[in-house]
Amino acid sequence: MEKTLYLSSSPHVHEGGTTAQAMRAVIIALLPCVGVWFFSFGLQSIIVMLLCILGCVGSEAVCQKMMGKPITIADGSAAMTGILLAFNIPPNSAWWMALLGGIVAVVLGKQVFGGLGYNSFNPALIGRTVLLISFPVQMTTWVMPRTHEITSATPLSEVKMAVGLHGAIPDELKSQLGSVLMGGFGGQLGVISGFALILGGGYLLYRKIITWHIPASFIGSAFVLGTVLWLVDSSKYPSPVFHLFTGGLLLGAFFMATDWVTTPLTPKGMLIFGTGCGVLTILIRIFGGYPEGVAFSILLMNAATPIIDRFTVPKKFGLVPEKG
Amino acid sequence: MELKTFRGGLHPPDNKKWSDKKAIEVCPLAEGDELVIHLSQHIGAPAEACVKKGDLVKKGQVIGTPKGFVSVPIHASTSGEVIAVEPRIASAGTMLPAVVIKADGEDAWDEGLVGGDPDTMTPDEIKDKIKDAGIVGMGGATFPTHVKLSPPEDKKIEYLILNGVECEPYLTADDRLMLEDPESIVEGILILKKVLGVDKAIIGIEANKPDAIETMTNACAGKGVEVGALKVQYPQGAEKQLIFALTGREVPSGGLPMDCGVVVQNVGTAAAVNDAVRKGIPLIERIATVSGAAIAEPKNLKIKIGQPLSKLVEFCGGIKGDLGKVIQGGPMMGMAAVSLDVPATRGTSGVLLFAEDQVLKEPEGPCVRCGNCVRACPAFIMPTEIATMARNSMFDEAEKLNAMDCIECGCCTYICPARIPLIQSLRQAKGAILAKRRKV
Amino acid sequence: MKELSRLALVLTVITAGAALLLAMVESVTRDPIAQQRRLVTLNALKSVLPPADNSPDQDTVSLVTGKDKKGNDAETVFYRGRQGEDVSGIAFTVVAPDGYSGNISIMVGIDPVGHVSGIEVLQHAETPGLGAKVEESWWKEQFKGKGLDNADWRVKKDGGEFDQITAATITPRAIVGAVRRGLEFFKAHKAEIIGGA
Amino acid sequence: MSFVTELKRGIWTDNAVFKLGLGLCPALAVTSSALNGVGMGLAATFVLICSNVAVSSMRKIIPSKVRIPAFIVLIATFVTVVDLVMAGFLPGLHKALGIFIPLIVVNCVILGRAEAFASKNPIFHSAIDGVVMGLGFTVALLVLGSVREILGNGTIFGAGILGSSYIPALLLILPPGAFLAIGFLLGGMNKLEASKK
Repeated sequence: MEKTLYLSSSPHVHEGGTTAQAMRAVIIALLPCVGVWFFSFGLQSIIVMLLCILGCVGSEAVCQKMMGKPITIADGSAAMTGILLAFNIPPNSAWWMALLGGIVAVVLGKQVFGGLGYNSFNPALIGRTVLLISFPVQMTTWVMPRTHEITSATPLSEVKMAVGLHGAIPDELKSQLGSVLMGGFGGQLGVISGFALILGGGYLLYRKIITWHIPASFIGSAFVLGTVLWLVDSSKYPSPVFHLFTGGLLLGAFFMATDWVTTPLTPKGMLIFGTGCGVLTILIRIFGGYPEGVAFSILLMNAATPIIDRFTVPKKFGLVPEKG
Repeated sequence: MELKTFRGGLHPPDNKKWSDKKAIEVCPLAEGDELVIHLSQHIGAPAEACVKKGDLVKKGQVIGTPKGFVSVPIHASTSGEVIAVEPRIASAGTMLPAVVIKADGEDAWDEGLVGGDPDTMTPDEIKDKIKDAGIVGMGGATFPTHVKLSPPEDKKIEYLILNGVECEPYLTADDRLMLEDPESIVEGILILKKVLGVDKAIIGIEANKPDAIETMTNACAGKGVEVGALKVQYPQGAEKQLIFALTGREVPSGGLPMDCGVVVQNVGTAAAVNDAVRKGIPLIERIATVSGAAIAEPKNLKIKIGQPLSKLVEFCGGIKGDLGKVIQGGPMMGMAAVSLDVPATRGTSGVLLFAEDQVLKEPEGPCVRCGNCVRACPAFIMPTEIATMARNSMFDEAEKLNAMDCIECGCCTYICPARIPLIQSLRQAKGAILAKRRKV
Repeated sequence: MKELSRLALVLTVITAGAALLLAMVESVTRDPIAQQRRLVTLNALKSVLPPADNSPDQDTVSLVTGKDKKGNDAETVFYRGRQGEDVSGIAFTVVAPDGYSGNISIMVGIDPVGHVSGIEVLQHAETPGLGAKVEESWWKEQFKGKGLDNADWRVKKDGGEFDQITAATITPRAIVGAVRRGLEFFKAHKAEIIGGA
Repeated sequence: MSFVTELKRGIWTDNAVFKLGLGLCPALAVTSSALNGVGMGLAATFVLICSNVAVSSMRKIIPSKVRIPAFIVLIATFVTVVDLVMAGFLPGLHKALGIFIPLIVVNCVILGRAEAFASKNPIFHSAIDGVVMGLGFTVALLVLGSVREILGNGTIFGAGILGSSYIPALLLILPPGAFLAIGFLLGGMNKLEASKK
């Protein structure tokens, strides 16, 4: 034997997947939405997206270099954060806002915790939330799809204001809400491309990057709570379908709440997580100060993840029930 | 028909097609070949050499006597001269006491070996025969069989389960044995049933071996032995998972199969028991699959204990291409061997030669908490959490997270996208917890 | 026992010394503090009231304007600015309970016709940079000259004529509502306020 | 002991906020502008000097068993003095610092210096320690307040310096911004120190 054999402990075979592959799959799953984004908001929105990605990838590289760690931008996780961030800020954002959002997302949301795998909160949502708190005016100024007319009215804010003012949703607005699905309003991605999101989410499910637990419990609980409220008083509360297709609910359910790092490990924990997200989203939308609650609800549940994990430690195989 | 299975686990490509149509061939032994027979080829206390350099031994003659109850004798695999009694290299690269026999080429049986009629023997007589023949679990765990057949008085055994699952990829030894010698297996089962005094016996076979299922079903007809077809899912052949799949019973955590009224034996063990009881033949041969991308011609071989792996490889046409790794056993739980010079043992269910490009070299990344390991774990523990604790030497926490329930099947490591060697940390945690328990 | 009394003695001496010092400082600062407090009120009154030649904080009338949390009557002080004998304006504090973050108290000045002569935000906890912009003078200026008879007391977003602040509609809406309620109270109780003792 | 080395100790090597991690509550709470930071810093400095001198002068008569209550009484006295004087003569700053003035009593910089330094050192030395530690505290608050005011409001001491095209990042003058700012300042300082070595 002139050649040395490899010695390592079992198993000696591997399923073949890598973290980087999974990240690339998420990016692929986001492509239909990127297409819709481009179609709706034009070249400007893609430039904003590229700036977000630049902010994320660039700051990841700089942080890792400063900390003397291997540079892992090739794994695609920073790029994925950038794309997700772009879907969470207005497509007509200023260049510096997009860039800053990306930097904040990776530096504050990820690298200060120790990098990939150690962050407690979804980095893209950290970026979005910091921008929202810092620049509320700019963050709530959206453009209408296709016409690119500037507006600060999203369907959710319209509803919230109408209810706050009149105690009910006026009929004219109600009929307008029907056009939500067709993309008649400005606002986040969910409004105009539920289909593209479901397509992307389906791809992730098919590739087994995510499991059904979080999207199903998120969407399901939001739908159920939305339905209950709607049945209680349909003049005041919008229909559950409206809830599903407005704001970032689908984006959140498929792409943000399913982030591996910041969500529970076990299927049971995932169901609790998703249900918490769905309920909080509806509660914030209807009773909270902001018109949209997806980002906040996911961040809140991110914070609850360690405790969910602690309480959902699986019951080990072969546990004998205590007698007596 | 709905196939029975357990919860958790996964389904690696089985790669059995390379060898599953190959009939068992006898790996030849020539005059002058050296057999290195280790004295510790089973779980429990090593045997003690009872021959010395220069002695002439016959095939089947005892060359090592057991020390203690959980121990078995070791026998000469062929006739010839003892040329050394000294530590020799074992699979893991350590030197372990061994008896080295230079074959005289005659392969002459020891005349003292006599069989008996199991119908007229008492269970204790049968158990003695089994112990004297050095029978151990042939699935690879090498736990002395007579110990498993001696449950304490208060444990009522209801089921005998025969493990013909062979869920490890590549391996086809049990499959071939079931196809080629079903009678021995069935006879062995009947002997085992008598020893244990049980009525029910089930042979569990994965659905990817339809021929074996058919053959065994035919052979068992009218013998009071059932055949249970199981879903193809790794680790279906792990004892506790197999029991759950076939009977719905859960072995208590930290307990043994007998705690829920079950004894599990490998089909190969059943055949060996048959030979030992009826003919007095000790465990000096076994069937092993030689496979992998770096072997010229994958085969199922009947090998002699003590033959160096290189002989087996040679008989299978030698190495093909760039050899990277040699595995004794299956790819999920087997051990990497330091070289092809190490001898086959009673636990060698397979020898896999992996090509250089099959060796896992992807660097380890940080855990991204994907939860794949948790979902795949058939013991329902959280491998990544325990591994994190183990890496920080927090073994008490690891114990609280049920580290001791790990069956080391390797599913977590197989599925981990960050390529973390979780199972290594789990083993480390188990070792540390055991050491602590011993101290207390 | 001896030690205990020593401890007590030392502490007593120290606290007595401290009390003495504080008494001295208090006596020195008592007047300036009172002066400052009055100045704050006076400055606010000056900025919301039409020109006056009296001291409005000396010429007040208190009326019950509602109930407090315990259900007791809550009084509001109405300050009267005069030019000569004529009342040139009335100022009082209204509270907007529906701000973004806690109560907002606003000093409102009203001329005898019932038009706003000026407002001043006295106290609030609104978000800096957003709701807190109601302190800026361009925003407060728009109330001047507006009364119940000549203005739509809603923010523009709700169809009225008061500028909301982008991304912070809640605060302006609360203030506009509070000022309107103040005007309504004034209209209903004008006689008592102007004529009361 | 030269004053310059002492000053360096107070401002850099033993800086109360950045190095000792003391007094973080006011450091985070009041630094939404540079002016508030300096005001708080100077108020604390005054209290620190007075309490250091008082504690040092009485160090021999205060029994160690009751030293903490004695120190607190002394500190509270000086804090009340500051509170009254500021209310009387600096009403604007008093309004801005509000609740945080009385809270100087529990500012651990002050009790910390009283306990760790003044109770063991002569009066003059203690006074110097009060001056340098107070200045260090003031500088820290000034830096924090400046960073937050510049980035979060586009101004410094109320004067716009970044031009009207700068859109302030509100986060920085909100409470979370205080944590972020101090975190990054500490990180930067540690990095600087590390690179020096």
